[in-house]
Amino acid sequence: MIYLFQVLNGIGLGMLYFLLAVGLSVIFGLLQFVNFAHGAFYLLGAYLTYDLTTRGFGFWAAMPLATLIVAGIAALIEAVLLHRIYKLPHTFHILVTVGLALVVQELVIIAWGPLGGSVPAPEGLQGVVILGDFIYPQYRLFTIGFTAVLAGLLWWLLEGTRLGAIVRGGSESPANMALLGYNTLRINTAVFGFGAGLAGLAGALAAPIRGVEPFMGIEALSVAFVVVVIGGMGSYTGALVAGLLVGVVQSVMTTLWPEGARLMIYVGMALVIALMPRGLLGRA
Amino acid sequence: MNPLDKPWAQLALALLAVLVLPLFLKSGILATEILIFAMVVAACNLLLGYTGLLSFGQGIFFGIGTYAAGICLTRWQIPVPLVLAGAAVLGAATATLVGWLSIRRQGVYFVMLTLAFSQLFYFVAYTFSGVTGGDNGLLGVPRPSIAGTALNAPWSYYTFVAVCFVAVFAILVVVTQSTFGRTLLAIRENEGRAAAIGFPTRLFKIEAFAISGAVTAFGGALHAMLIGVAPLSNIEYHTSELILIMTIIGGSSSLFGSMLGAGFYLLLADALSTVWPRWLLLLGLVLVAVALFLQRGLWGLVERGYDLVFRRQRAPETPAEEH
Amino acid sequence: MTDIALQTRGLGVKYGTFHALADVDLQIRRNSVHSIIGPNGAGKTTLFHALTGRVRASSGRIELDGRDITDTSDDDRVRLGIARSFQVTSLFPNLTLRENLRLAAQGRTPWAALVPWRRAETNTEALAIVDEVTARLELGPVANRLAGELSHGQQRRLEVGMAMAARPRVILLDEPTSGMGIDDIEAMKQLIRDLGRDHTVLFIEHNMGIVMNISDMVTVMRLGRKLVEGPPAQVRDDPEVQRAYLGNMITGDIA
Amino acid sequence: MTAALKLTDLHAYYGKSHILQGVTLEVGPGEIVTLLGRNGAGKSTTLKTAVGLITPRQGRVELAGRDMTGQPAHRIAAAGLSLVPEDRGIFQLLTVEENLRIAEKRGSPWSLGDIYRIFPRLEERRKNGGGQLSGGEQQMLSIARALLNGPKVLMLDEPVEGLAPIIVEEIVAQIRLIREAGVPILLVEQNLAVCSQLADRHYILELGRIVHCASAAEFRSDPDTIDRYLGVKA
Amino acid sequence: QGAALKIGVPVPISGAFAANGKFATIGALMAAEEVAAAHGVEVSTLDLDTEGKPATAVRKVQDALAQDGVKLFAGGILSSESLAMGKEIERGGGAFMTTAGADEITGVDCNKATFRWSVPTYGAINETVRPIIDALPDAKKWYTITPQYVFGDGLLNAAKAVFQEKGIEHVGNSYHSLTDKEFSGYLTNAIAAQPDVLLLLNFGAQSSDTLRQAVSFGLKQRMTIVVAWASGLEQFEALGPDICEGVYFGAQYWHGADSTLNRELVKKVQEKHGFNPNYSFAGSYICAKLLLEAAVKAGSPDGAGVAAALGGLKYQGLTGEEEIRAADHQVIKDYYLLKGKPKADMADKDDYAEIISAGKSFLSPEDAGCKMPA
Ligand SMILES: Nc1ncnc2c1ncn2[C@@H]1O[C@H](COP(=O)(O)OP(=O)(O)OP(=O)(O)O)[C@@H](O)[C@H]1O
Ligand SMILES: Nc1ncnc2c1ncn2[C@@H]1O[C@H](COP(=O)(O)OP(=O)(O)OP(=O)(O)O)[C@@H](O)[C@H]1O
Ligand SMILES: [Mg+2]
Ligand SMILES: [Mg+2]
Repeated sequence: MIYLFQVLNGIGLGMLYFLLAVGLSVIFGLLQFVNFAHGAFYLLGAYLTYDLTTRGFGFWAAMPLATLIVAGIAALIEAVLLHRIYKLPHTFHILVTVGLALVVQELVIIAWGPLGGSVPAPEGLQGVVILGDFIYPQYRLFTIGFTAVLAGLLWWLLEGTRLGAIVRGGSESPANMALLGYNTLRINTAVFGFGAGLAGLAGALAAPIRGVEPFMGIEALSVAFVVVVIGGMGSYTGALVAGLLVGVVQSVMTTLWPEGARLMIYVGMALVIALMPRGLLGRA
Repeated sequence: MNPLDKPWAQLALALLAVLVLPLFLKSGILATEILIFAMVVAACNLLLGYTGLLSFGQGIFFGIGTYAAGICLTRWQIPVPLVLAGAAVLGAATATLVGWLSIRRQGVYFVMLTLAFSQLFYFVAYTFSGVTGGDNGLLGVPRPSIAGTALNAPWSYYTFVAVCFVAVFAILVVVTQSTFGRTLLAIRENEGRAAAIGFPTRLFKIEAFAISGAVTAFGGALHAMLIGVAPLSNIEYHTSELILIMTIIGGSSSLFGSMLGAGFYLLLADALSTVWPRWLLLLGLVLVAVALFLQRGLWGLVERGYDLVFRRQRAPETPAEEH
Repeated sequence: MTDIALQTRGLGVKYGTFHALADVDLQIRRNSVHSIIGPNGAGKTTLFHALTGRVRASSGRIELDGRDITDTSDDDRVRLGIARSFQVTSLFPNLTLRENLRLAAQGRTPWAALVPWRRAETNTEALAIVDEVTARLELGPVANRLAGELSHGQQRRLEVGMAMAARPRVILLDEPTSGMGIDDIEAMKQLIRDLGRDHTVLFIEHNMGIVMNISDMVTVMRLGRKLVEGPPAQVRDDPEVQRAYLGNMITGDIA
Repeated sequence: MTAALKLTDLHAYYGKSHILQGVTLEVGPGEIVTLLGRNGAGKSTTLKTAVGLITPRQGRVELAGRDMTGQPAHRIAAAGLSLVPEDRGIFQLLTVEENLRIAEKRGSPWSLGDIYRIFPRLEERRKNGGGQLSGGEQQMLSIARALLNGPKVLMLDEPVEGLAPIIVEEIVAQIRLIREAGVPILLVEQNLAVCSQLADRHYILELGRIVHCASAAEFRSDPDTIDRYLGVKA
Repeated sequence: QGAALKIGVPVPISGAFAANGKFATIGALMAAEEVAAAHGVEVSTLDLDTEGKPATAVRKVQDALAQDGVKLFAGGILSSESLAMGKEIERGGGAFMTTAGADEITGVDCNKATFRWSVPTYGAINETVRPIIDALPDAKKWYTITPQYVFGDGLLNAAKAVFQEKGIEHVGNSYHSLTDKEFSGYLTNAIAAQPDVLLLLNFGAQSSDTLRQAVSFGLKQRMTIVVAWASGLEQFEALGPDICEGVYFGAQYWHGADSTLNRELVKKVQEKHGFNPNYSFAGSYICAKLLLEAAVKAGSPDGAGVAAALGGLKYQGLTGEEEIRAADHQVIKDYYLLKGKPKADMADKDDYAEIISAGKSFLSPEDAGCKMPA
């Protein structure tokens, strides 16, 4: 019975991990860009939600607003700064984005203080669902449903629409997209903003669950990397499967062998790369 | 080639730096830390600059060295030279293992694997607190003694480390100048071709990893003796990141660049952190600036400066330098 | 000792499920110049990859001087005497021309290069080879330039020089003249003919001028299989070859 | 009458190497013009420079009288200059239909239906991944994509290279059809037979310069030139 | 009086624990000004940013000892850095007073130079768990969530001893690592065990995360929640009153505590800075004050003299009567049990909790494992 709960927990966690990772994965797939600042966008999404709700905005307004602001900021950073360094080796991607992550984190501390805070669950989702022995926070159930719908939408957007085809095509060869009359620079900016926006959304959704504090970005980044690497860089379904896998394994491990829960994730990741170099569902 | 890149020039610069540091720095401990990190960063440079391997796992070897010193010196009375040698050997062994597993993958996957390993080793160190002291670390690591007196004064330990540093730096210079080092350069340039002309490239990369691991662990051991503890934070992911950042800031095209990178970072951190608690913001901006404007790192700046001073007199060979 | 330097039997290569090479039987006579022609995608380069060990053969066997080398690794094959040049120039662009050649010469004794304290200059044998190859390719004046700064023709020559520096018994050249100017092509023609005297040369070429002039034997490939094999004159007149490669209009290639 | 495409004194570099050293050529309305030359002469570079994939250091690119010099590739492509590149530029991970769909543009005289009528093979394989097509199919797909993009001028870089003669013939027929629809074509091709069947005029490029220009008839009657510049002995 | 006094304040000013460091430096400064005014000596503080890393902490302390001639150190918020600095300061002949949590500081790793103001795990558990057991006689089943390292085990073992003594059923424990942020899995384990009381033995951000998530799982309605080692005001601010309401918190310091010195301090801080002192502030303040006064009394900041002046000292402190035990340099002081107030009952914005009880519980120095070096 307890494992059933843990699996549910794991799915809830996993959906957030997926949301966090899929943006990173899309950015990597499209731009061949290693983004160590992804966690910073998550952080920013969470803090903006926190800020907006304390200013009297409802959560339902704060969440989309925070997401959009993060996407906008990211797009701006891309357009001004990042597109200059795509062609440089990965070393410099890492250097710049690590630097950016530091800047964002310190700015967050300057703006909101080092302490962190709580974000209340939205009206109507503050209670728990009780069915016999089954207790589960309504808000967590909501995030599972919401991200599931979102995942479906994203999938349709990426795989089923012309827009998605453009994005995937651009990830393969920007030059060939240009030959068809597409401005790849603009696509890049949009995709970067979009990927970062997803991280911001993950932060906004996570805020009522785990509160906000300035170092949540770093932790999110490492989880996102694990998910992306296990799932396969640039793979949408990979991010989904790996996100759920990591979430469920982590949750179930807390009952089986809590001390080793974290260790197991990294052992698992090393194993996956060793056995399946491209991750579970990565492109050949 | 820039004459400053010549092996003797590099060694001379390192020697000079070791002698000059005490004149400019009040803190012997900071100076010692710079030397320790300079050698560790140079070892990272052997991977990044000479072999083209972006390793996020250097903290593993640093931590291994730290613990080797911590355990040997607090639990048993093993002589310091033996401890240092043991740390290096252990570091090389660990690096061989990590390298062997990681270099099977390339590019970003290699980076991610080393990152995963660094997390893995951190959690191992954290979980087996009976051996490592867990979060508290191992306390009371003694300084080495010479002729019966412990090198407790900052500058006397500095001297000890300086001798080690120059020796290690010289070894690294020899390594990079050897057939081996030059083959590494070829592997970095074009691995496929290196394999096609007959080099078992994996073996070369593993050897580079081993040497790098040995030096890093050696530095880790010296560090434990410097601060008197073997802390968990030395094996953290952040240590790996720190070493890598110093390497890139210093410039990965020269070993002495590593000294610049380590010195620059540690001095900057030391100066800024007392001025402004939010100094990491400035550090972030420095990193961005280096990537945008200083892709050859501080060493690139030195080279440019040298060219400006010594090359100007000569007739320009090409109408305009690229970039 | 037979006079067959290199031979394959039933050689096949798969990329995933795609058969890039199938059932190739090849016999290269010692000290001969043997050329491979065929349309793009026929599997010529793949054949070279299989011979040098860059890709694994999925079936069949490869023999060098009668010795089975099917499962030998690529770097081991260099030591056994197979060297190659690449269709797409593949050098160490930030190293000097001399260093490129020195590495190629060192490649036959790579274990010595694992010693991290031995200086490269102590390998006088390799240095001698470097000088000899540089002279032979007339690259002396640019020997200390970075490979990446050489002109295209010089890079192509260096590409061939890298194969020569390994002192191979069998030398494989993948389109050595591609991207060369007309004079360079003439020089390359001479060089290949020369190489045929003390090595065994196997080369891929789209330039029919060279192929027909200097080859002792021509193998035509198509769709991963051997189509026709024979002396140049015979191949040129083969109707099937004309249809598959030389074309039913005119020749398949200019230059 | 303004030329559909006019290149004037184009200079282009790869890094430090000076590849195009003053290329001047033009394609008139409804014309098929070929650009011949040895490997590495700079033919592909000329096409890439025209479409903006490479920015010329000097010279001028005009499309139907409009100056496009220095514009980014996507602008020039959107303005109606289509390039079918040497490597065909198929998106391996997209299906055939997706490859076509992203190329669709309003105002193009060709619709997806037309394409499937011209290249029935593509309709049969429309759910296939672009990477799983044979070379000939990829070539068809690449040309089809260019058509959907509604080109005002079409540039084909070695469209029949390495293809079986039967496919070559089919593609030659399609190129004729396209010209009949009024789209001028600049063709880079090494197969002289193809060129002479199709072209109205020829340019010969050598070491980044146009060294010869002739009408189809002049060219045919002048084997010496062919010999001299292209080194072909049939 | 003699030369000017200098006191080092090695605390995390940047990094993950920067919030604590910020208040600690102001607290120490205030103490320095008070001592300067009271005794007419010149006192200066030297902020040393440890970045939360033992290595940096030790380096800065070594530098301060060797270069700036600083002998007195008040600070060290994290256990690992405090332990390491304690050793270093002892070697350098200084004196160090800390508020860090690790029992080893006045236990197995005690030394001549190191003093600790905060109550060890034994006292923290006894002053929280016991009063609650007494107050809730029906709560027979307890569940614990513990960070897996020495400190967590210290709390857990102390709690288990109390459970055994009181006949409480310990229905389960979940260990987690110091890097965990997601506790739903552990909470699920707890729910499955159906305890009456959930005892959280983690601290800082982790205890906030656990509590927050526990509240979202509706656990507050189903069981009593106790946070044994809360950091007080700063933690309540981060959590907000809704989450704190009805939860029990063990605390080293509370600005509402009724002692003369504390009332004075609260007034002064309010006047000067406009906020209520929190634990980081108060701890740093009292440590600095004790050290400086001891140095004034001893006539020199030298470690041995200061230690002698501090050993056995009885004084009126922030928590009332306090005493520095000479045998292990542990300050014997009250530990508080607080209970979160409903938002409606809060008198001002910082009035998050009421004091339920307070008291002193300490192991003897021998039981704590301290063998003070001669
Ligand atoms: N790595 C690979 N994965 C999958 N297919 C491949 C790979 N490399 C080559 N191929 C395919 O194998 C076939 C043979 O390729 P190969 O390079 O041997 O041709 P080639 O005869 O050398 O042609 P060219 O004259 O163009 O050099 C081609 O259809 C090619 O697409
Ligand atoms: N990306 C590049 N970087 C550097 N040099 C290049 C690059 N691409 C082509 N070149 C060089 O530019 C010159 C012209 O190349 P281009 O591709 O235009 O030739 P081409 O006439 O199309 O030849 P082909 O018949 O082989 O296609 C060649 O010497 C080639 O080596
Ligand atoms: Mg080929
Ligand atoms: Mg071309």
